Amino acid sequence: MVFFAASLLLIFIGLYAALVKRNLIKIIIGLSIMDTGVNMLIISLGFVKGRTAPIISLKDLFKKGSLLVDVSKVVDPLPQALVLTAIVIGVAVTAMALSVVIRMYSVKKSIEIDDFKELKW
Amino acid sequence: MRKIVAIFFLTIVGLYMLSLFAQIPFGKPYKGVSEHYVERGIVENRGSNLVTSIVVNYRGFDTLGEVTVLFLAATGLSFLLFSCKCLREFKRIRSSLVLRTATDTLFPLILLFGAYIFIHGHLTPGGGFQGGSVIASGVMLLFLAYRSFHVNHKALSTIESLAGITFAGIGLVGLIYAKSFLANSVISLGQWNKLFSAGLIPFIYIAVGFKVGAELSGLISDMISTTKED
Amino acid sequence: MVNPVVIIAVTLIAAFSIGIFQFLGKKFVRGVFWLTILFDFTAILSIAYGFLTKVIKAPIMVKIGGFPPPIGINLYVDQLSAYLGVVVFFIGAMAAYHWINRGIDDPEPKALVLMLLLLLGSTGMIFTQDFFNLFVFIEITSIASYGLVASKLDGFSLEAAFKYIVVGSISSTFVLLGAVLLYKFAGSLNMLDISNHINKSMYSGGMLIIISIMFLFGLLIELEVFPMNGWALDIYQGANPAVVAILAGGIVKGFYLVFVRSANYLKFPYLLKIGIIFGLATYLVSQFFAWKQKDIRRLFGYSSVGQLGLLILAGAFYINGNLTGFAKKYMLFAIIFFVLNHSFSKSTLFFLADLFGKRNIEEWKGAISQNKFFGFLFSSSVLSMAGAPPFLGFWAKLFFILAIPRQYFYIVVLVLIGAAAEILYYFNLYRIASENDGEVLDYKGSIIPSLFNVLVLLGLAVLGAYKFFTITGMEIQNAKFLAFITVSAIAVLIIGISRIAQWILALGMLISFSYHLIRNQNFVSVFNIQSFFVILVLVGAVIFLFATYPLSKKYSASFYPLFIFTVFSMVGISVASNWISLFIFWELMSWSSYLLINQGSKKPAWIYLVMSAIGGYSMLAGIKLLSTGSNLIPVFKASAIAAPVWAAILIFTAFLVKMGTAPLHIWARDAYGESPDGFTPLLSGVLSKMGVFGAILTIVYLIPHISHSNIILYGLAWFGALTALFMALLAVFQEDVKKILAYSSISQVGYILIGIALATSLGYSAALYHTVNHLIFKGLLFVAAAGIIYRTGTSYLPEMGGLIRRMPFTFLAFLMGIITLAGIPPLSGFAGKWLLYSALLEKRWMFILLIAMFASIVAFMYCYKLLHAIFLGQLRDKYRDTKEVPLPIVIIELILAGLTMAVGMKPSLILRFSDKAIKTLGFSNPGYAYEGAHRIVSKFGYWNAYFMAVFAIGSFIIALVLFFLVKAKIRKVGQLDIGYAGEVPDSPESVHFGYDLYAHMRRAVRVFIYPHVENSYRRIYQGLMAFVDYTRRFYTGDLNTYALWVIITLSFIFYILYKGVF
Amino acid sequence: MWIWYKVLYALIVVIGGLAYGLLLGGISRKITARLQGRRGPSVFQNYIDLIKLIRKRTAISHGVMFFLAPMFRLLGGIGVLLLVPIIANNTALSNFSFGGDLIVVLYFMVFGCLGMALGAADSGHPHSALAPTRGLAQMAGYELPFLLSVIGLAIAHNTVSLSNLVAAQQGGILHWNLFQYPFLSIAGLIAMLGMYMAYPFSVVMAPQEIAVGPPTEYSSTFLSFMFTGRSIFGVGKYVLFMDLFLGGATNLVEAFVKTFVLFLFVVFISNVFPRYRTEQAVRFFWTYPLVIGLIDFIRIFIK
Repeated sequence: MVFFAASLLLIFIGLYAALVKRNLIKIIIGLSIMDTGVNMLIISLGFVKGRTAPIISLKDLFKKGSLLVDVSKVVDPLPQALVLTAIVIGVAVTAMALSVVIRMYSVKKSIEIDDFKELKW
Repeated sequence: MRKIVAIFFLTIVGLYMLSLFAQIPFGKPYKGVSEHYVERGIVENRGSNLVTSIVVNYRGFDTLGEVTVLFLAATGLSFLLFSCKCLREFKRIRSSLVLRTATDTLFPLILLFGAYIFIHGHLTPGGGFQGGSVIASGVMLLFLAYRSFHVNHKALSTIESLAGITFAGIGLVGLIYAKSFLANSVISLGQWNKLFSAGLIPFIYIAVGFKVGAELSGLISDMISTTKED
Repeated sequence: MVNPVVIIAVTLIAAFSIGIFQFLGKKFVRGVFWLTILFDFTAILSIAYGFLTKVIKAPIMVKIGGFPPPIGINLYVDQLSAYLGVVVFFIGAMAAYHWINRGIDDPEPKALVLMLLLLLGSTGMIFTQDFFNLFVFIEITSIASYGLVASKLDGFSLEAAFKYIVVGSISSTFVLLGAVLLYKFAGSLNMLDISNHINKSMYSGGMLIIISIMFLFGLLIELEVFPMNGWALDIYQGANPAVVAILAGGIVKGFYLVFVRSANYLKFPYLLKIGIIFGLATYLVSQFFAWKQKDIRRLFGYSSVGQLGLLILAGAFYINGNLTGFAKKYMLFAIIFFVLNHSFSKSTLFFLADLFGKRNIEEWKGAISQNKFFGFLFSSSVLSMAGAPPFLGFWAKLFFILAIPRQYFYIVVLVLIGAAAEILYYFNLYRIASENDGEVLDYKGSIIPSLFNVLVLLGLAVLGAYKFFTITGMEIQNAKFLAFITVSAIAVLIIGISRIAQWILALGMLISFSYHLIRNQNFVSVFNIQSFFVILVLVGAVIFLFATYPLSKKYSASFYPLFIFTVFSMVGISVASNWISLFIFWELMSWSSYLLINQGSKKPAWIYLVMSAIGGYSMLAGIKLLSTGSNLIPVFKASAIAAPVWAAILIFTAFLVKMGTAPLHIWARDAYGESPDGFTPLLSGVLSKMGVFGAILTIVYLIPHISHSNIILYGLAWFGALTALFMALLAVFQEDVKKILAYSSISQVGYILIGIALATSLGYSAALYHTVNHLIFKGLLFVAAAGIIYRTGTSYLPEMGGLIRRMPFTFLAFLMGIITLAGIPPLSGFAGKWLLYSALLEKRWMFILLIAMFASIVAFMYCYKLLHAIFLGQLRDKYRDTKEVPLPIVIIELILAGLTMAVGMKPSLILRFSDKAIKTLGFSNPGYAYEGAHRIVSKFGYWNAYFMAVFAIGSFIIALVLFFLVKAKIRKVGQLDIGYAGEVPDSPESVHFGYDLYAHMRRAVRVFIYPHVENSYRRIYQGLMAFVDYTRRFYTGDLNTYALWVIITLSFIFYILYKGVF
Repeated sequence: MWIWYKVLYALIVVIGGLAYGLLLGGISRKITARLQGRRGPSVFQNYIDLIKLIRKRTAISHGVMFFLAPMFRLLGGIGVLLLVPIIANNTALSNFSFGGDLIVVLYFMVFGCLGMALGAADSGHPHSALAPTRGLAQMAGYELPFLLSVIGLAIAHNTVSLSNLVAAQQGGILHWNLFQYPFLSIAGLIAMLGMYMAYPFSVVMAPQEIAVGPPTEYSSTFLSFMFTGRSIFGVGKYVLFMDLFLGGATNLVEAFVKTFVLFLFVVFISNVFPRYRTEQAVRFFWTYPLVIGLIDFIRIFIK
């Protein structure tokens, strides 16, 4: 439960940064924190107490006499797989955001939001 | 003022989400498709790493998308930062001797480790993405150590493309021979816990490893090249 | 048929391979790009074609990796996704072409890769049936969009891109969380599997609802929903138009499909609520915020956002609105049509905006008047966007309105208000663009993509009409007639090189159409009110078309096609068999006449259009009130329907607008006064009579069924009377010949309205008689005015004078017209007045009678003014060599003047037709009787037209004879030879006194002629504008604020949908 | 055949009307002169003038409309006189009232004015529009109370036929509309003052006094026609008002007396009031007579 709460807290810290911070880089950092929070949340959703990682390198995880794995011994692998994808996507977004900020800096020599309020109304 | 408003509404949203997570049991057994993945994962794939089985096989289409996303990021970055000297008022600083020496020593090992990780993606924790990232971290080390270090963009690009084509091509092979895109059973699945097992998964992961390595290196290179070299 | 996954795979391989091909050169990259696009388009088209021809009967299900659905990912391609895929790739190809043509941003290979992956992402998004996979494709789409939006690398586009990235990240976070939590909830990621796992009762628990809200909320952000759509508008404004075209035209539609489909799979029970709140808010807010927008791209952006809001609303109703049978089908078609219409027209508009280059709409002056072909493309897209018939947008809106259940009438009203607001700002832009200030402006780049889009739009218009008529099951004659109209207009348009050929063809068409109609036994034997108006329209059209011949040289090639369009749509109105077909032809008439007026003067045309839109849409709303659950297309003679009072009032509004009844008259003066001279007679003589026709229909078919009908009728009569009086009074103080006639027209139509409102047989007699008679004399006056303006080059009265010497025939005809207008016996004008007054006496509506009679006294003032200022007094020097007006006009004038004399002598020439028509309205007699051959008797009085004519002419002759007997050797002298204190002014300066003739009267009636109504309209408009200008500052441009609104919206949605926390 | 008799009678009526009208004009001039302490012209001065004008030789024409205007004027006068029954239901003196009812008469009254206005304007005189526009404006003024009383009476008696209106007033002096509907009658009679362009509503005639009005350019025969038309028109209007308010006439003597009373009413009023400006006149007509008339009007409306 505390994992949930902690990850949620991360998410909201990230969101807070996006909502309040005036520096573009800080907003990106906020988004990254948010991503991390989400990823942690996903992982903790897949956790089952007292079970092992979903890597079947030991025979005793199998049901007897077959290659069928005993479900009650392994945590949920799917969230982990999903997180893998989510992480990569987060990286990609961060990279795009950073490159845009680099360009923005070259245009205005500033990375403050107040200098980027031309599009409005 | 903005802070108060933000905190107020974030609290409201947070309370709702907390009320949701209060209803989700933590650490309790799961049900649904994962049972299938766990129970029949080895039977259907022979790969020890069930996460890899899911990532590359059951949900291989996601991974293709994921690769695409990374490719997209690399392309987008180089598109946006093309011949951009946006950060030329920032100079790369000269690195210390310790760093350079360490880099010289570590770089081959890092490469090797990265390759190890993606080659054994179906057996041990890790896989193409992780291995690729490790390789890219080695490249980053080079950038940090040597101010005038350049990567060969043509080569990176070619690797990237070929690896990507390989992945998608493998998918098409599956479509042709097993009537299903990204089907794994085109070649023999091999034996559990062996390097040459899990059908096409290692091949895909090798391709992914190359691709991710090349792309992340390209990302780093593109960003660093916006600064002044000397 | 191609396996859909191949499309994705091939696109991916192509995108990857560009990484290698870029070393071989630009040509290779482009080759790969275009081949891929071509392949994808063909493949997806083949799938769509398969669905269309029913070769593919069930949705295509593609397993990926060989695993059955809940285990593996699968694609699910149904009809809608296939169609949407076609649209996305088509628009994508056009956008890419446009981008390359306009100079694609460097490095080109990367840009093309981004473009390809954008299309790939959206295709995957609409094909996949897995929630997490959906997230991945959404991310592909988004990241590609980030890059493309920033592509211009200037301050605007970067700012927009960064805003998009931040808001997009928040959005994708919620989508991701939602997807994963759905997995946690249902143990699966497959949409169908989850759907099977969910039932609606689960929403009473707290879990599913919050999860669903999170997931759908993420998509709602991408759908640019108010109040969290500031970033979207910034993209529309800041990004490269080519990119915006594909985003607005294709990608967003993908998000929309995904949203609706997800909500459907999730069985989300509050979709309707969400759709109504956010869809409507988005729609209305953006339609109004656009009013004040000066940047053309942001203007289009507001429009796009608004359309999306409408789509969300429609989608919510489709999924969750408990629509039954036909309504559901209508709604589906509404959605499809909306999507197609918006995609093609909006992308065209963005292309064109880019080609022309100017951002500020004020700088668009002359954009379409200078460049004909550009103008054609622009007009088509704008018309389609604003929902003008017969374009697709019109059918979409119609389907939508018909499908909304009646208990949601307020939605109908709000949507129609939004539609009117949309017309207002779109055609404000169109007005500016069609203005012609002589400066030659050119566009840069290729219009091929726009051309393709517009061709598709035109094709879709045909499809839309076809589908509408087949699905609603309306009589096929309507569709055939619509097709006939269009083909005729196009035929006239095609020979646009020569005006004379156009004239001949148009005239030939009208005459042969009339001939065939008269030859038709059905038409002749069943002579009813509709036939009456058909004949009226055709006769008027032929006469007035004939008179346009000398004027035609200065008109553009679209004049005659639009003329034909207007005329035939009026015929369509007259033969309409139900309210919806009446509405369709009504809108056709409004729009085509708008375009005609716009060829004269822009601003009045705009006001005309806005008023027409308000009228037309209120009619649609009224029609909606008439429909019942099972009967969506209300017919005229529905005896059992309990028509609410509001239905009648709303429907009436449309007709009153066209009739120019006060206080809805503000368009009329300038629209009449400044429309092309060749069109004004039709506008006044025939088009305003369509309002009369509609009013008669309403009173005959609706009023008997409603409560308080007497009050409504009496109120209408008051409106008519006050219109008649005040418009006559206003006419007195005009200084422009056409504007006087304009006010006079409205005033006369006010009389007709009184006659209709009486709802007695004598009242109808008066109304119908006056309808025809007004056609004759007002047509005569306008035609003559056209001729005079043609010769003198001015319509300003004080500039004229003494023209009786140069144009004797015109004067004679004009005098006849004026006498008829004034209602002085023995010409035809008096009969209408007499019938009307008798009817009023009969009904004992004394006050209305008083006002009506008094109005005709007031009319004498402007009648005299017209004659005096144009023809009498001293001839101006510059008109010494002016010739008589051209022969065709003289012919028409004399024919019409002859008609007034003939009818004045024998009113039965008209009355025999109106008698027949009135009998079909359910009256046994026309309300008057003949005593002897010519004496007409009503309950109150009598009158012998024939005797009066003979008496007047006889006395006149006697007086003349007497005069000659008494004799006089008449010496003809020059006009300046006057007894002005014995002096003869010999300066060539004429001293014609034609300005402000009624200054004294003005002092007496100042308070009545002060433009109260116009000023209040203006004040309302300006007030709204100021309000809009203030409220649109809501979009502060501040990224933090935008993000904050996202969170506020989320908490709002939580708050209204889930009561578990607070 | 009867129509030819009618025509014959009509000719007699027109000539009689002309004679009577000229006489009234003379009397009017005489009364005015006497009130102003002058001797004034002979009562028969108008006859003399008319004969003089007809006998004058030269005539100048400025154009077609200039030429036709006097015909219009004469026609308008004759028309009104002939459409109003002098003695209702009398074969000879009901004139052509079978041709149309009150509404017809009201509209035909404009015919002459229009002709006059057009002819004047065609003369080319710079200020020719002055009098017609003033006249039309004032017409808009007085027609409102006049129409009020006409409509009120028509509704009250359920007819717009003049003969029937007269018939409805038979049976004693108290049956006259003047006493049945006094307020309507007052409104109508005030309107009549305007219609005769008598003081205080004579602003229309004012331009003639300063030689810019319509008749200024006319002379000789033209002027004689206008003169004739105006006289006949005046008589026609007196007869109309007699029929409307004073119960019509059953014999010629009664008709003479009643019209003469109306005439005296106009003359006396006009000699004691100063002149209104146009807008003042219009405003006056739209206030006092209208409000007064509305009392009866509403009474009839409610009934």
